[in-house]
Amino acid sequence: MTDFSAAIGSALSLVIGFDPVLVEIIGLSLYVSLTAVLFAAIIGLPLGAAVALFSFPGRTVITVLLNALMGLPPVVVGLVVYLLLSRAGPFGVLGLLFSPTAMIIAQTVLITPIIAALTRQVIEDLWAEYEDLLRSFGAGPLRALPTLIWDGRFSLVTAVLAGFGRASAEVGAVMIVGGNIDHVTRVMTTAIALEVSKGDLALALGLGIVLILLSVGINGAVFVVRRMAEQRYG
Amino acid sequence: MTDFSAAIGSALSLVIGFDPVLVEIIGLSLYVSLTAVLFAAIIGLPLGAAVALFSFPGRTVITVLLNALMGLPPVVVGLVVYLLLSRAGPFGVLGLLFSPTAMIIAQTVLITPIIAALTRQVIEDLWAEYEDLLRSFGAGPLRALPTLIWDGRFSLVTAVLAGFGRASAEVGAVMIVGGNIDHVTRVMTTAIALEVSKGDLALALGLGIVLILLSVGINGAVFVVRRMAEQRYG
Amino acid sequence: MILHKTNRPPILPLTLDNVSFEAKGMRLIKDMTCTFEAARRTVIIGPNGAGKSLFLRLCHGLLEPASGTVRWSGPGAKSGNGIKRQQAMVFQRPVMLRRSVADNVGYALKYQTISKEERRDIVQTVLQRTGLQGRAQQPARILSGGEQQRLALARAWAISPEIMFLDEPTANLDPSATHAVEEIIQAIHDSGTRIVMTSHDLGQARRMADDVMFMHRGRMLEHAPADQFFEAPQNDLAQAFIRGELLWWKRGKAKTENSDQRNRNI
Amino acid sequence: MILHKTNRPPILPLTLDNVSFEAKGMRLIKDMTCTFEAARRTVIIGPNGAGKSLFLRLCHGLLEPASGTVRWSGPGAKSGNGIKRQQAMVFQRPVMLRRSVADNVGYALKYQTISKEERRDIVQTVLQRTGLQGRAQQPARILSGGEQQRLALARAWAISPEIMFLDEPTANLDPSATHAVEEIIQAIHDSGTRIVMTSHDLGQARRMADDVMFMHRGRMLEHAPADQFFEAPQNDLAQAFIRGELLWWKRGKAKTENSDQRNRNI
Amino acid sequence: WATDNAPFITVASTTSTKNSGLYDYLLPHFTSETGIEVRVLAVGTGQAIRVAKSGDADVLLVHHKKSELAFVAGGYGVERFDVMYNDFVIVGPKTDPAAIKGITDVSVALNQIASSGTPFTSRGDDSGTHKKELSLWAEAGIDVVSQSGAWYRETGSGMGATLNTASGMNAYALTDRSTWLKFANKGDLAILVEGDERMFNPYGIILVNPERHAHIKAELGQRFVDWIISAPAQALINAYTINGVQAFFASAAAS
Ligand SMILES: Nc1ncnc2c1ncn2[C@@H]1O[C@H](COP(=O)(O)OP(=O)(O)OP(=O)(O)O)[C@@H](O)[C@H]1O
Ligand SMILES: Nc1ncnc2c1ncn2[C@@H]1O[C@H](COP(=O)(O)OP(=O)(O)OP(=O)(O)O)[C@@H](O)[C@H]1O
Ligand SMILES: [Mg+2]
Ligand SMILES: [Mg+2]
Repeated sequence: MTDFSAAIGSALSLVIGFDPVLVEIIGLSLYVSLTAVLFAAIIGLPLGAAVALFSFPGRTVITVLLNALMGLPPVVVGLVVYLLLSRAGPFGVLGLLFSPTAMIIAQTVLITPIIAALTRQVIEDLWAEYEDLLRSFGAGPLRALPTLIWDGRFSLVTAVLAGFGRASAEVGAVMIVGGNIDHVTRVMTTAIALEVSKGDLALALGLGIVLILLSVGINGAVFVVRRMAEQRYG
Repeated sequence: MTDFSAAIGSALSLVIGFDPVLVEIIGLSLYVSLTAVLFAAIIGLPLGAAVALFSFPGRTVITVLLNALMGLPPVVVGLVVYLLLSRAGPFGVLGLLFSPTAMIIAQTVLITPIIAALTRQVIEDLWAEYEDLLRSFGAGPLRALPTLIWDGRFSLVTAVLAGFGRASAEVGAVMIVGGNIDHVTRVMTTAIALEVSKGDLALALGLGIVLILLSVGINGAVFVVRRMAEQRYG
Repeated sequence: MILHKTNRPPILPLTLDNVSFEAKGMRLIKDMTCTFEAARRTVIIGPNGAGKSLFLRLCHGLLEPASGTVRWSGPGAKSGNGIKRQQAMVFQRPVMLRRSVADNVGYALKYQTISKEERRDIVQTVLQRTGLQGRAQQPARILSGGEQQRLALARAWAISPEIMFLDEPTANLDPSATHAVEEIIQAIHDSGTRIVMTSHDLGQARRMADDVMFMHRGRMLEHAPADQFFEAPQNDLAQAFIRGELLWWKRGKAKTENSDQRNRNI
Repeated sequence: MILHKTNRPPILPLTLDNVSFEAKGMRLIKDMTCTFEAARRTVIIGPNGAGKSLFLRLCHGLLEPASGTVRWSGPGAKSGNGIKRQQAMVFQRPVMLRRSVADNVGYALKYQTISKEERRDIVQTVLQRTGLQGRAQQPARILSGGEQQRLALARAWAISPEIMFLDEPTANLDPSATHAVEEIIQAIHDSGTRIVMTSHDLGQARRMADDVMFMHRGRMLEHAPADQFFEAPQNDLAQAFIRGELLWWKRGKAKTENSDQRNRNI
Repeated sequence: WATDNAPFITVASTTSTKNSGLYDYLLPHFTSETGIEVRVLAVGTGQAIRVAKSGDADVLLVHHKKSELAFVAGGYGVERFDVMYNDFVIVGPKTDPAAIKGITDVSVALNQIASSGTPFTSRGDDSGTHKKELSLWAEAGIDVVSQSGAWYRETGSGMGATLNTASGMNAYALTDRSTWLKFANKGDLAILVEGDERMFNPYGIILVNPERHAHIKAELGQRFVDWIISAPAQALINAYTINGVQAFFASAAAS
């Protein structure tokens, strides 16, 4: 039990003390995960929408795959990205391994299926409702897409948020491709893992509390904005 | 590139060869994750339904919390469970640490918010549709609950599946509380992490492919069953 | 037309005393006072948005009044909780449970104390009378709009309620189906069920009503025996409504001056 | 009532040649052949489930026929893609975009080539005429059922289509609103728009129709000028429908023997 | 991650070295002298060698001499230099159910652990420490493979994680001294066996062969190798203490 109070104490002192190392780590965590979410959204939103709107052979298979890949093991993703980016691998010349870029790539791979699968559901439901009307206006799926994305924006934000939650919480992928190098690729989760391996469980837990608070804060903020906007636009 | 062909080769030989060690590991993985899903469902389904159906002070806060905790970092969960179960911790006398039971507890903590949050959404949507009718028959939320769970069963299965995907893919929590002890607590993901640290990437990737196939298989099966049932019951 | 005998004591009459209802800060139902006794058919008419559906929900106990009381004063109401089991409601937009057509009716009967065999008989009878027998095993949710409305009626009818609330039960039906549904409602009433329904079809109101309630902007402006009401409504808005005049339509143009003035007079 | 001038060449007449439609292995529309020329009002009547809504969708190009052709043969149809911009449809169950009432109309205009100022004027005009001006800035989805139906009409009207399909445009409206909507449809028609609508209200059909189509079980059994049709329909099922007889109701009881026989005769 | 434009090298090393805090103490000296940033990748020995073989690191600094020599012999590295050594110790519960406290012959101690059946946590991850431990068991004449899952627990993870496991289940474990000194979650554990020279733990440094991987920063890497085996750096290593205890002993031939 002393561990817990020590953990809460260290969490508090970390936050209140505005520890510069912690600030750096949180900054990198946010930079990596937010960038990954950005790319995953750029890929996942249109991909999910395309699967929702167009019928093509293999559509069912892709739907099942997207759902299944929501549970992609981070370690495996890390490994694949590692092999691709390693000097011995096909993209080795880029020299990206053990850089924030590599971590962004791995997290993007990890969460793109999540965003795509949830987007597919949202856009499919909305298209079921709007299809007749928009087709009546003369719009096919392609022309309807901006409207669907705009009108489904609140639900899509939740999809993107789910991706962010997953990215910021995972350690397996960023550990392998980032290497948890001090001041270069150390993020919240790898820092926690490091403190665990040093046996400094209180500090690890303190960092964990900070990470969870960050996630709760972002979710809470989005929830409030969404509620307000929903009440305005129905 | 040779790594990938080697990986696929080793995945194939692992699966075809019916390697007894692999069978043991897959068996433990399934045992741990399925048991965790069972407990998480037992807690998460009623919890989510309760948040959906009853109004009480703090309901909004709990809703936001459940959503945020969907992205609970596995390492932090592992750490907390470790501290609780360790000899020095409050439940130390039970001697559960580094046993499959400890892993089940950690995964249950990890995925209960996922199942609860998704359940809340499903039950809330269904209740919005059914409330007037069921109240007209004389049923309050409590009496309506079995009907709502039964009529929402297809969507609830998806919620449970999402929990299973998360549980079977994570490594952070089971590594800390299970310890990846050979023949005792080694599951797919910790075995992959071990092979990575040994540098045997082909074997790690092979295991990863087996894990992903497992997940795709389960999702595909559930999808087919759901499609068939939906066509029957509308 | 009595589907199963109940020896439950009656819960009627139903009395509303100065009932009002609010949502989102607006008073949507204002100062409703009335009594429903057994053995009559009341038809509620009024323009869109008058509050007819809200009123039925208040009576049925689905909404809590902001002020005033809704009270059942028959001997059967003493026991308390069972009151809902002796009422039924057919909603304006029918809700279909994700079950077969027959199971939708069967589900409603689960809340009653009826033996299994009796239950099966009742399901068969009501489906046959509403023309749904051929669709008994289909999922209810793929029925057409009109068929769904008939299933909702069958479901309410099955529990042999003492009082039945019907919210525009024929809005989506073709003329002949409308006629058939009117006959069924008549038969239900003949078996002793109190009918309270809304309608936009003044012809239907004339055919079905023993007495008529006219609602406008959340208020009951007139409540009179049907022949008396249709011959010469007392209220000027009711007169205008019967003549087919627009009570709210030109609000946008006329800046509500007219209707506001009228409201003040009420 | 002309909201904006288009110098687009006309796309009418519309010709359906032996059109049929299938879903889930059932033939729901069978052997439809007809031509819609400009400047008339057609009202389609028939029992629930006859296929009226499917027919309108086929005409509007929302459904692909399983066999037969749907062809626009006016000079404006040559260009191809723009055909939809000269038609509009009001659905039986209106779809509200998640925008304000005004933006719902404005959105429809985005698919036309109209200047911004003109667009604003049109939005204002149609909302005023449908009694929605006071609600222009409200979210469309919290409107009452009747108001939603009027917004759908306003939205279709705004694009000044050459032909307008209306699927039971007054089903949820109170009598006076029904009357007002009929007047608007009349005004739209007066400005040169071809009207094709369905209705369960035979009185409305009498008031609105230049010619009447009677549908039953996916077939068009009669197509005649309105006065001729209402005086003496040629088809026996149409006669029965006008008399208010149940064409399908007793299927469950009578085991479809009657209607099947009739069908064979058609 | 601000030092994007500064020259840097990547050193593949082991978690235990990293966790000892030695790099945090040592590397700033090198960086301030040369302006070269050193990025330490701390992974298992197997993975470190693997990373270096792929050319994803410029310098390898690990502690398993046999693998290191094989690495050079295979043409992956240029040359191996001794850097320093520390030693392994056996830690275990203070209650010491196998009664090994104070024993100086590691084989005797291991035999007593085996016969007492008290849990022993092994890293089981093919790391340098793990390989060392296996050779000690072999010298003691005990077949641990058959006991895996019983009292012999292979954790398949890093030194810290293995110590966390030992601490959580009150088990014995073999660890390098420096990791132990830094380790914060000691719980009820203490050093019980130390001092046997068979528990000697030598570290070596190797520049990855630029002939195999053209992008290897051979010049910068060589400067790091030269620096670490230079007299001043070796003196710094000897001066490094954890909790007042000297953690590493310099051993470069040059010093
Ligand atoms: N939950 C609510 N929040 C805000 N306004 C509501 C709510 N429920 C109903 N209203 C409003 O109350 C008014 C009365 O609604 P009600 O459904 O009772 O009308 P009605 O008389 O049944 O109309 P109709 O003839 O269209 O069925 C409408 O203006 C409606 O928009
Ligand atoms: N996608 C579909 N799959 C199967 N059956 C369908 C489908 N769409 C329509 N139907 C069936 O086709 C028939 C005709 O439907 P339609 O909606 O055109 O009827 P309608 O004449 O408009 O009836 P109403 O008067 O109730 O509006 C109905 O029996 C309906 O159940
Ligand atoms: Mg109503
Ligand atoms: Mg229709």
